[in-house]
Amino acid sequence: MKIEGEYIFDGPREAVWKLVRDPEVLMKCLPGTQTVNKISDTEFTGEVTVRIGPFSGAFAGRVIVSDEVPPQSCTLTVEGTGKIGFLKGVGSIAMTELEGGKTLMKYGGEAQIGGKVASVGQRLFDSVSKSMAKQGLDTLNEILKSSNA
Amino acid sequence: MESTTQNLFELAVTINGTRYERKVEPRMLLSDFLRHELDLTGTHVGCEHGVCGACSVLMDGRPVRSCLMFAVQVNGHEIVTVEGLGTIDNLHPVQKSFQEAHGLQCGFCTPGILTTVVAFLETNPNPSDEEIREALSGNLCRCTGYQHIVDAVRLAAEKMKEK
Amino acid sequence: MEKKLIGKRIMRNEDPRLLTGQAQFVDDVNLPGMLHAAFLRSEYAHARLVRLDVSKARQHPGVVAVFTAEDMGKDWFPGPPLVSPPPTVEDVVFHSRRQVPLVKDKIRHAGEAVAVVIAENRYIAEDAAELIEAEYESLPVIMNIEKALEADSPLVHDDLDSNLAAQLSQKKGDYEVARKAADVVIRRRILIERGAAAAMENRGVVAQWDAKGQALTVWDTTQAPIPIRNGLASRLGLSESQVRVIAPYIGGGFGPKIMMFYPEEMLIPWLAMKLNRPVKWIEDRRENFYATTQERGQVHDVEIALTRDGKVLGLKDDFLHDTGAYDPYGLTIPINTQCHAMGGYDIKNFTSEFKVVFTNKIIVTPVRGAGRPQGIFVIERMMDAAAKELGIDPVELRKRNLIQPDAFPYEHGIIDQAFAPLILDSGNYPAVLQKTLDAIGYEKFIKDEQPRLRKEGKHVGIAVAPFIETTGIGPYEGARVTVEASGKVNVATGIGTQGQGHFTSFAQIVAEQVGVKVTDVRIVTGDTAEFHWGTGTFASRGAVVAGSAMHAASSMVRKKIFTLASKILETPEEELELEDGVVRIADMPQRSISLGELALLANPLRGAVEPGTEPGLESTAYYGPRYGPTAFGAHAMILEIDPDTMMVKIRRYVVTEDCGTVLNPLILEGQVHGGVSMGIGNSFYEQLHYDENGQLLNASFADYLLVGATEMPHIEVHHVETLSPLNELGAKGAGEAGAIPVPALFAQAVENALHDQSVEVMEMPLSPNRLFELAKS
Amino acid sequence: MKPAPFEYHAPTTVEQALSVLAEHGYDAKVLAGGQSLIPMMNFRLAQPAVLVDMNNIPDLAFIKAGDDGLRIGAMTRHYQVETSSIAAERAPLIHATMPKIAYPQVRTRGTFGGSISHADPAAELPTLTTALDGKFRLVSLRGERWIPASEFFLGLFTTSLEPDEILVEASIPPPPPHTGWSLQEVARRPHDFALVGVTAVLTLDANGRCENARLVFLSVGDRPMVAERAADLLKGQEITSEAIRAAAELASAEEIDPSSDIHATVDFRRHLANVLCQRAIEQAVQRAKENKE
Repeated sequence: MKIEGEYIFDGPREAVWKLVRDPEVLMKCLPGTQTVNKISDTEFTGEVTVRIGPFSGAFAGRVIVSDEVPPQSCTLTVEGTGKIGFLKGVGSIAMTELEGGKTLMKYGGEAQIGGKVASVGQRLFDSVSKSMAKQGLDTLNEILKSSNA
Repeated sequence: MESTTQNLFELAVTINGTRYERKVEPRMLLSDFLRHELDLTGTHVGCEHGVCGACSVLMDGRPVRSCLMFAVQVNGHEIVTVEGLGTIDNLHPVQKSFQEAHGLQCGFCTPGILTTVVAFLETNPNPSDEEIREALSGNLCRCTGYQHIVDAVRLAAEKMKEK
Repeated sequence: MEKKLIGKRIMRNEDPRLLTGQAQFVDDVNLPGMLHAAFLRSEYAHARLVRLDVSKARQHPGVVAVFTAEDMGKDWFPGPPLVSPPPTVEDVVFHSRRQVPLVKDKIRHAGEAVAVVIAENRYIAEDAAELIEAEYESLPVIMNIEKALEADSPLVHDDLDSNLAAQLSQKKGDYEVARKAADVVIRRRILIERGAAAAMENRGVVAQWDAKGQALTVWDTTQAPIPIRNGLASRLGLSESQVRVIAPYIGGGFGPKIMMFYPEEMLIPWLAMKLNRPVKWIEDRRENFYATTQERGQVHDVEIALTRDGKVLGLKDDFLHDTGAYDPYGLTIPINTQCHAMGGYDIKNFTSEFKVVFTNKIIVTPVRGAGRPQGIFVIERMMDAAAKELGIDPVELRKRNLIQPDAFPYEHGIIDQAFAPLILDSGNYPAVLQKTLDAIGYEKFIKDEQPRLRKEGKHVGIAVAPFIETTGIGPYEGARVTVEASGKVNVATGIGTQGQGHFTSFAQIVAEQVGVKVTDVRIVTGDTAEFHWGTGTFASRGAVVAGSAMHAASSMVRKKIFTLASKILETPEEELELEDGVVRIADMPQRSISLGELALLANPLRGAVEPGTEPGLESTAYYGPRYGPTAFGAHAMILEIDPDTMMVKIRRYVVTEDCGTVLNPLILEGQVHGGVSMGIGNSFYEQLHYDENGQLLNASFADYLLVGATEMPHIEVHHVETLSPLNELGAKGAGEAGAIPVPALFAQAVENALHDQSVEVMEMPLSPNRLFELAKS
Repeated sequence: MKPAPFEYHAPTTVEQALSVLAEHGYDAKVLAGGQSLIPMMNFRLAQPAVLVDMNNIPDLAFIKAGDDGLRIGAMTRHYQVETSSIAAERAPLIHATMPKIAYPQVRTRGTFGGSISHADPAAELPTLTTALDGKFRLVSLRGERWIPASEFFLGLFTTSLEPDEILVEASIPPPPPHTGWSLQEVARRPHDFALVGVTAVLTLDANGRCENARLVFLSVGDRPMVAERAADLLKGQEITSEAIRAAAELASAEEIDPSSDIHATVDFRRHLANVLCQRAIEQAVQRAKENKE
């Protein structure tokens, strides 16, 4: 499944980069994150419980950051496995500065969903990925704004 | 049914005119309760997600999916399953019509269709073919292509008027 | 002897039990102390199993045992090959790779079983299965059958040097010569996707081991109990007499239930012996999509060579056949496709090579039609393409090429799925086509109605598609007919039954000979304790093969009845008549004896028995054809499409079926209706959607769309009876017929309805979305 | 396919139900008709720790004609609305739509409040109640509040219900005179979730111009998608075929956010949205003209 979109942050690129580059913050942006453990500067794991209405699933998650070109782009590898299925995704993000100290983020990637959730939930993939991306980026923007303030 | 994970709930229900009292796990599906606790195996299970209709039974006279209800939820209610419609020697007019019109082949989906049709004909004694097909929209059959089922329902409507 | 019962619309003997919930299906078997199984299945389509930790599951309260491949020790080995490759054909390639009871190291399709949990009930078993920790190392997934054959493709089976499972080419005449002689040569690529059989009853196995009696009883949702009995005996090191396999009432088969051996069929009986407790496994619907076989995936490159006036000179059909992760069922499906690619047409030059390809999809075995719908789709689509190209009316083009009534038996010179020569035994193809055209009013429709409707802006199309169906293949079936002292008749055969009405149509065949009421004949199928020999119910062979054995056995019983009665009534046989369970002297009806009394006397308890006397009014007979009879039929359809939404409505549907002697029109029509509904599903509703990683995206009835009552048109069924010379009944099979021509018919109707959008349909199944795309391009 | 274990509560009053919810928060799930929840539980995609079964609370099943319109209790079954003369008279759009919702067996159990609280973007009731400017009464131990449908649906299966809140009734205002309505849907099979659906509710003024218009889509976004700008194009206008085409164009191009799935691509959904929107407006206008009172 393809995931792509863009988002405008209310803050300068360096500030956004600092947050994006901090996997701990990234994990927090995944809706429903319970715990985060740092494996290395570029790798974090954690427990995530995804809730969408009646659907809920606990996933053991992992985020790896690679191909960094500070402060503009990097690749994120996200993995999650749980009782209801698994998710694997590789995506790249690229950021450009906009006037007024705002930042435009373009993101795109491929996600692979497997198991139970794939076999009966396909009708919702697209919308779920959209809404989760939106939630995550909103959260990131909130963190950004609060850190600026 | 043994349960090691949940406390049991008292359940009293009238099924095909007989009153049953059992203790069940709240998660036990009505379909499993009927089939495996009471050995009323005429009610069949085809999908357990509410699409195929094979598990349809009558609750207080209306058709429901027994795979989309927990047994505890029928506490105090009246259930009729295919076993409650007629007997081999004394078939219900709907059952008789299904035999005469060849409205079944493997017969697996049939119990859910019979219960649904019995309720349908009570609310609509003179259905058009289109209404009959609508009424069957919640029951899948892989054998008949539905044509002889529609014939059977039409025939049953006539029989029941005669009665 | 004039037929009193055969050919009559007789109500079914089996119905009262089915209608009152008194018929026993496998999941209805409930034994004291019975345990319940649930499987952990791989979520990955292609992966190595790197870690499997079942300890938490084993400790879960209510769990009795958890087994993995390792735990099976020496009892772990693959299932048997079902249909070995054709001995008669040269340079055939066949790599047999069979499914295993539980995955040991490598997963080859999503849904392959990794571990089995045995618990006090299914709920607990499923709780525990969730506690199993499995770690997989995912491998690149092979989904596309063309890419699978490329040199750099990853391998489904690492020990092979490619994903080629099998290869076979068959030839008739000389296509290249025909091609050179042709005025027009048309090439097309044709794609057909997978569907599911989706019987309403999922699979299930219940096994009970009697340690003291050293006897194993297995209730199995199988179409072929005897091969299962034989296979289990050898697998478990038991004598066949120690194993009883019962296929009770089965909730629809449609092919996949024949496919022995499923991993669960190998495991559950083994577990029952191992644990010395009855074990039940009932497949759930999601498992049915992941663990039950599927069919239809093929890619064809077709070429048809014709003269300007529409005579087909030759056909070339090279195709790839997707067999999924294993190929237990040999070459049956692609050979069927080859044998139907010439349809009912007189085509002198034919060449076809197929390659069977391993992919990381669920295993492929026959599903109602078994390769035939693909073959018919190929030839009928090419006929329509040719009709357009040559500017000849599509029906006229077909008429010009149909095999004529005087050409039978028509030998094609290639082999069929049973590796017997493909010989079309009999038929009157033009008559069947004409009856269909008259019934749908073809001429009137294209001359008056269609132009009028098109003026009104309606998009209404018509289609007519003839087809053949090879049926009733060997090896053989048998039957034992016994007149009992009650005067009732007991009949046993080895095949299973899944709703075809065997308890009635067989009873008609027997009652016809033995002179009793149909309701006085008790048919027993699907119980290896009742009959030892046989194969199974598949390839539209039940009525033909087992039916012929019934006919033979009951004719012999009829002879015994007359011989004995003539002795007792002291009257020559030719002066006796047999009716309503009584033998009487024709012109002295008061002098008679009932079959019950005869049956008693036929079992001499004391007194002199002449040497050579067989006790009882009983006979056993077998029937095995050299090759099977071929049925013929034609379907016609009028289809309306809303071009803005691409929603379709079938306005009329006509079927003419020639399956030889009609045993029971009521039952035959039911079979046809059911086949058509599956065919309509294959055409417009039913598609298994796999993503590129081998995940099946619609493993539920919410997203896998079975045709419902609101989608089905009223079907008008007509009959032509051209008796088969191959069996005494004159019967030909009909079980799969209904499904075979529908995709070809549907495609033709769509093209005709969307005439103004010049849509060409060379694929199946379609959907509103796909029609929207085709119309746009 | 058997549900995972859960703690079961069968309260007989709303208060009891609310206190269970207040205690368990996110871990508790309200069980209404169960026709969407139980399938997900059978698949084990939903594994609520605590289930609060509302089916023993009789007070929540009612259909009343209040002065502010039609009032439907949360536990009112679909078949009850389907067969209610009050509903037929006061909310013909809803009444006429009921037979299209799932199957007879599901309509026996499925509830009005359950369907709305579930907030499936492919379901009819969220879209209809939004198009008809309905409002919902939500209660918790903290008190109660009314919220308009247009503000209730926040996203995929997501509403403004707090974890301790229950939707107890819906209120549908009476349609003004000269109001016409239409629901146009395309589904693979008549009773499947629609690939696309759209509801048009139009009110004409004395001289037949469009006084008010609501266009709400289903299955083309994460919630009922309200096409306001398209509706504004119609307001004050005489509703010509040009006006209809323009509105449908705008709505399907800019005011919906469809996704692709195995049944339909984004392209096809936009195309259908356009086609169905035109049909819905045409039919609504027709009805508005007939509907004199």
